[in-house]
Amino acid sequence: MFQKILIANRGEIAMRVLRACRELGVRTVAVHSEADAGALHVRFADEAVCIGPAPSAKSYLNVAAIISAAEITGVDAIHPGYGFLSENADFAAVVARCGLTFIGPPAEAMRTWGDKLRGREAARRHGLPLLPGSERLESAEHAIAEAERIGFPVILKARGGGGGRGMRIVREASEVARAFDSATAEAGSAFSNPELYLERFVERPKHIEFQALADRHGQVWTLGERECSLQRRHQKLVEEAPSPSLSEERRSQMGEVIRRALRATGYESLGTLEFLMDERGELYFLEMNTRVQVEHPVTEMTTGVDLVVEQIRVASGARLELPDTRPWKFRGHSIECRILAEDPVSFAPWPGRITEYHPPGGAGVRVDSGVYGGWTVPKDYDSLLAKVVVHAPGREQALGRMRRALDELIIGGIRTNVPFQRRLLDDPEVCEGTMTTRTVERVVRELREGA
Amino acid sequence: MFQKILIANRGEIAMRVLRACRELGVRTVAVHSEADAGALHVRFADEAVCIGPAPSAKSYLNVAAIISAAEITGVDAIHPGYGFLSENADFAAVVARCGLTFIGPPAEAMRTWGDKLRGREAARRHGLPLLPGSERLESAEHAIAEAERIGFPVILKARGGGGGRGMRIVREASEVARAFDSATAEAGSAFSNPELYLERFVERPKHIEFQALADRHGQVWTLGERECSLQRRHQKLVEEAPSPSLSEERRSQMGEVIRRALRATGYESLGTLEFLMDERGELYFLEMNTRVQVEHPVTEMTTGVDLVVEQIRVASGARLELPDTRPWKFRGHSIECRILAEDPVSFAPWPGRITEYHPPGGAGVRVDSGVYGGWTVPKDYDSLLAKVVVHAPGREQALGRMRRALDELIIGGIRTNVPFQRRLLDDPEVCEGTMTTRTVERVVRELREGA
Amino acid sequence: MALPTQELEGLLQLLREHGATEFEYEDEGYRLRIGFAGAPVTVAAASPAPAPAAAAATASPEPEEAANVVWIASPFVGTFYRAPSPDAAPFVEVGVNVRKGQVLCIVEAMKLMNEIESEHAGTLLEVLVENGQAVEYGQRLFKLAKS
Amino acid sequence: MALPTQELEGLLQLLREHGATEFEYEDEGYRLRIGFAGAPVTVAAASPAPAPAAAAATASPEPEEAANVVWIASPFVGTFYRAPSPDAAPFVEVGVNVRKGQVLCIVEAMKLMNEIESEHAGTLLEVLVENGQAVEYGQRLFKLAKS
Repeated sequence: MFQKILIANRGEIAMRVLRACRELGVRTVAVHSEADAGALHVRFADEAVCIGPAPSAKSYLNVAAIISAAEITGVDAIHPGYGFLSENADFAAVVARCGLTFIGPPAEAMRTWGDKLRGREAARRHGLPLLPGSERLESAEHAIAEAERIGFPVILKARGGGGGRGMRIVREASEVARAFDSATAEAGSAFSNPELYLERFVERPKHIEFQALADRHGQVWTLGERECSLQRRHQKLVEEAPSPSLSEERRSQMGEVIRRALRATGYESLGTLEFLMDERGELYFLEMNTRVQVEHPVTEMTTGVDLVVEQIRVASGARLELPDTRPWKFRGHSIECRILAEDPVSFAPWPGRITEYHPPGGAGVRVDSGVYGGWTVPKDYDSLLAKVVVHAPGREQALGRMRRALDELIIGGIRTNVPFQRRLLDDPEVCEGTMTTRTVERVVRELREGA
Repeated sequence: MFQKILIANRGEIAMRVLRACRELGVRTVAVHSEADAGALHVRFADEAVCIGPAPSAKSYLNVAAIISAAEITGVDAIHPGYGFLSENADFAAVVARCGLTFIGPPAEAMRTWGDKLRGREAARRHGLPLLPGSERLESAEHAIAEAERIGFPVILKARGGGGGRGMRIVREASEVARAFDSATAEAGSAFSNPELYLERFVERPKHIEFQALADRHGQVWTLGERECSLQRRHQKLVEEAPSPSLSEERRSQMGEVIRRALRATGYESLGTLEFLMDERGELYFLEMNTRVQVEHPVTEMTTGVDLVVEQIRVASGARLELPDTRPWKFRGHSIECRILAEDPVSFAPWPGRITEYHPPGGAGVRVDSGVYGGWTVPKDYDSLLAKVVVHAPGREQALGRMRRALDELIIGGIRTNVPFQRRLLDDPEVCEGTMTTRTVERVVRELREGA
Repeated sequence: MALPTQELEGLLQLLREHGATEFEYEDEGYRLRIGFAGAPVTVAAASPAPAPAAAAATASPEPEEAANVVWIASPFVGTFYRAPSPDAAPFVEVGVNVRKGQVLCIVEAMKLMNEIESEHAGTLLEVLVENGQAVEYGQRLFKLAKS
Repeated sequence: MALPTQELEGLLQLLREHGATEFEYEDEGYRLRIGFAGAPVTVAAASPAPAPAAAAATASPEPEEAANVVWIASPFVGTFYRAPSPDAAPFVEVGVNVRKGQVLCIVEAMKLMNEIESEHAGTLLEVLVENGQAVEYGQRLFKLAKS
């Protein structure tokens, strides 16, 4: 096991990693920007090093400063958390070249699975289901032919990038030509690459992701799925495990396919495979995240496995302790709500001084937070303050527990999205488990219209 | 299910019951003394009624005031928590006569099992093991004969009362006569009843208790045991489940005996059967508590059952949802530390204003607390501020998790026993699981001697 | 700018004579604040001020009241009645003089009608609770001007 | 700007005579605040002050310093060296005058020796870090009297 780990992150995930280290008996080094000098992870770490000014590019994304901090403190491993440098294969390579362990997959595995196109190619090769789609579209006529083969609606996408640019949803053949032309132009100017492809478009998808964990001895665990359909602008708000829309049979079948694919590519560390679920319950692979996810606690609560502790253990070369052929024993239902510093109506970020902080407690409630009363939330980073996670025997009890937990949570001095989260928990789609990635959008519209 | 429940208690257990009610969709009425006007349970309850001045006798033990509060708020049930009126059969009877439900066993069951002597008699009748002991001792000669039959050491006890008075530990026959005479005199003056009996004396016992839960349809669950050997002056400090000293076989065998006994006596609601374990691992029934225990969370964390929710459900007439013949599925290991407002060296109570309060969080940590930053702990009640409870796959991980949780806990402005608890967690007997009810006494001695 | 040095002198002297520890004054954009040694600059700790309890809290002291004002509080939890029976006249009305020991109302608790007597002689200034309303321990029922 | 130095003198004297610990004055956009020693008006927010972080924190400003005192801080995380090589003499010693742009030390980061130049001309008052010591971003290395 490592002697000392540098945590190259901030906020609640830095605290999360720090706790895992403490429990493993590993010493910790926090790094922080000037804006985070008083942050919780800095206060609880064994050592702390200021690595730069407030902007992330000069601190939490500053590879040279982080490596220097690792050198002067004499750590033997770096945990990247999520975001920042966590999916940067070059960073992982630098860490390895410096003789330190990057707590994550090898750089090569990050390049394979972390890259959207290469990841999809690997998925296809290893039998993971993909959305029906085309190769590169040669012309508008080609696009019509492919769309008719796949079936409408379809979505045109730019090969060179994402973020909605170069994307067009097309519902019938007569619309294809115009969409093809405008998307080609947009992709060309946005990514210097006008190439397009198309895929089946799912109107009301669910977001389902599977948690995997692999050691370097060829063992792979799959720890069930999470449903993260409640998103606003691709930002997840509420996550749960298990998904109310997945059968036990489907879960174990997908687990087997995933374990086979990861073993075949020699994957190691934590990995999350994201899928889109269509209205008929079919799953299609989207992409893989090669680091710990924000929403990992719902898997921890239903499996009893400490994912960050295991991630650190496998990075140190340890073996997973159960055979990967054993189906996991799940227990109960878990839900996570992300508590953000933002206006609950306009969703504008709302940094500032937290005058009061009183987290919920009691049975089945876990809080992962990076804040405390008296601390000022900096304006420089994302707005995640805390995650409230509940566990209960069933989904309905878990929803009830989350409602009472949010009612207990007190964060004074700034605005938070708690009222919005509380509203989501009462939405009929959420209560019935039929929510999709379109649900939040509808709820926001209803609120604005005063419904 | 009830519509509205009055919680006739304060502090963390009032919050515990309040949370269960919230999750069941039941409205809550807090009662409080003048000293508790700003207490957490008062702030979170749907309604609150001041029932008297600070002294418990005039508020939390004031039956008339509590019944009046129930009447003016229109509740249909009263939850007594622990302590105060929770084991007062007369109170339970008054509640019933007023047409309200007492959330606990029927008064008659409280009288049977709650009374030390009648409880032992019931236990004997229903096959629960008791410490070998005598009937009433007629004379010093009779005492010697009985002691030799049972085997030394033995303990002489007064039939009329407890609290250490009239008790004598005797290790050989030559000491019996003198001990008999002095204990007889002491018992006579303390309890106006000089009668003595004797029992085998266990030098280094463990305290083991079994959690039971029965509905009024004749079903009885046993939910495993808790070990509560770490006590200071009969005050439990640390509790855990399962006990490191009990085999699975013994657990299920005891469970069966207990279920049979409780079914035979028509018991209903939560109940805890306390046992003494001798050096050879034999268990002897001591007494039964007919209410929720402070340490119930460790059972909740290892079984996934919400004991207070189930207690309320069975009080409303609902059936337990699993057959009582099914052996319980336990998971992992859970430990609870009681956080007290007291000096960690002298153990003097330390009420006062809490200037800062930051509870631990993260994976596998539960906090049940009745305090918040800025609140003044009144001097009028017991010193329990909060319970930190952890859950982990195994005992060693649970100990590690508790250490890091206590290192994270911040309670400023008053003194707490956290440093003492932290010291206990490093004690070799505690780490090995061989602690007895004498362990804390030794640790205190070592600390005083600067060991 | 003109520092109010001269005006200050008199003010400072006055404040010290009266043992003031703090002084604040504001008037149309003008603001003055003075602190003296020993002034306890108490600062409210960050404390949860959660969902306010629904029930009426015990009335807080009103420091501005005249010295001879007293309150009669409920000695127990129960239901407040102004009259001995639904049809009867109230025991007392605002404005009357009450004797020490005079019955002011009834608080019903556990089916018992408890007559509440005045602890003071004086003039009844206000009845603070509606007939038939539930009252908690220590809740103020009447306001009296002690005579 | 014109500091009301003269008027202030009288005010200060007055306030001191009267043992004031704090003075605030505001008038049409003009604002004045004076605090006196021994009046710790610190307002600690209720914040967790847990296990103190082991590493050196960035030095906090010292309000009492003369106006011409400046600090040279480390522009990155690394190891501080006073001399170009182990055997060489230090770049600078306390008491010398340094030019703007003169090399004061080396901070080694990622195997690179980075020469740190003075941002000001002045007299070196103090070297705040030991040779070979690890430094974090923004950590003060030298204290200078600007000339």
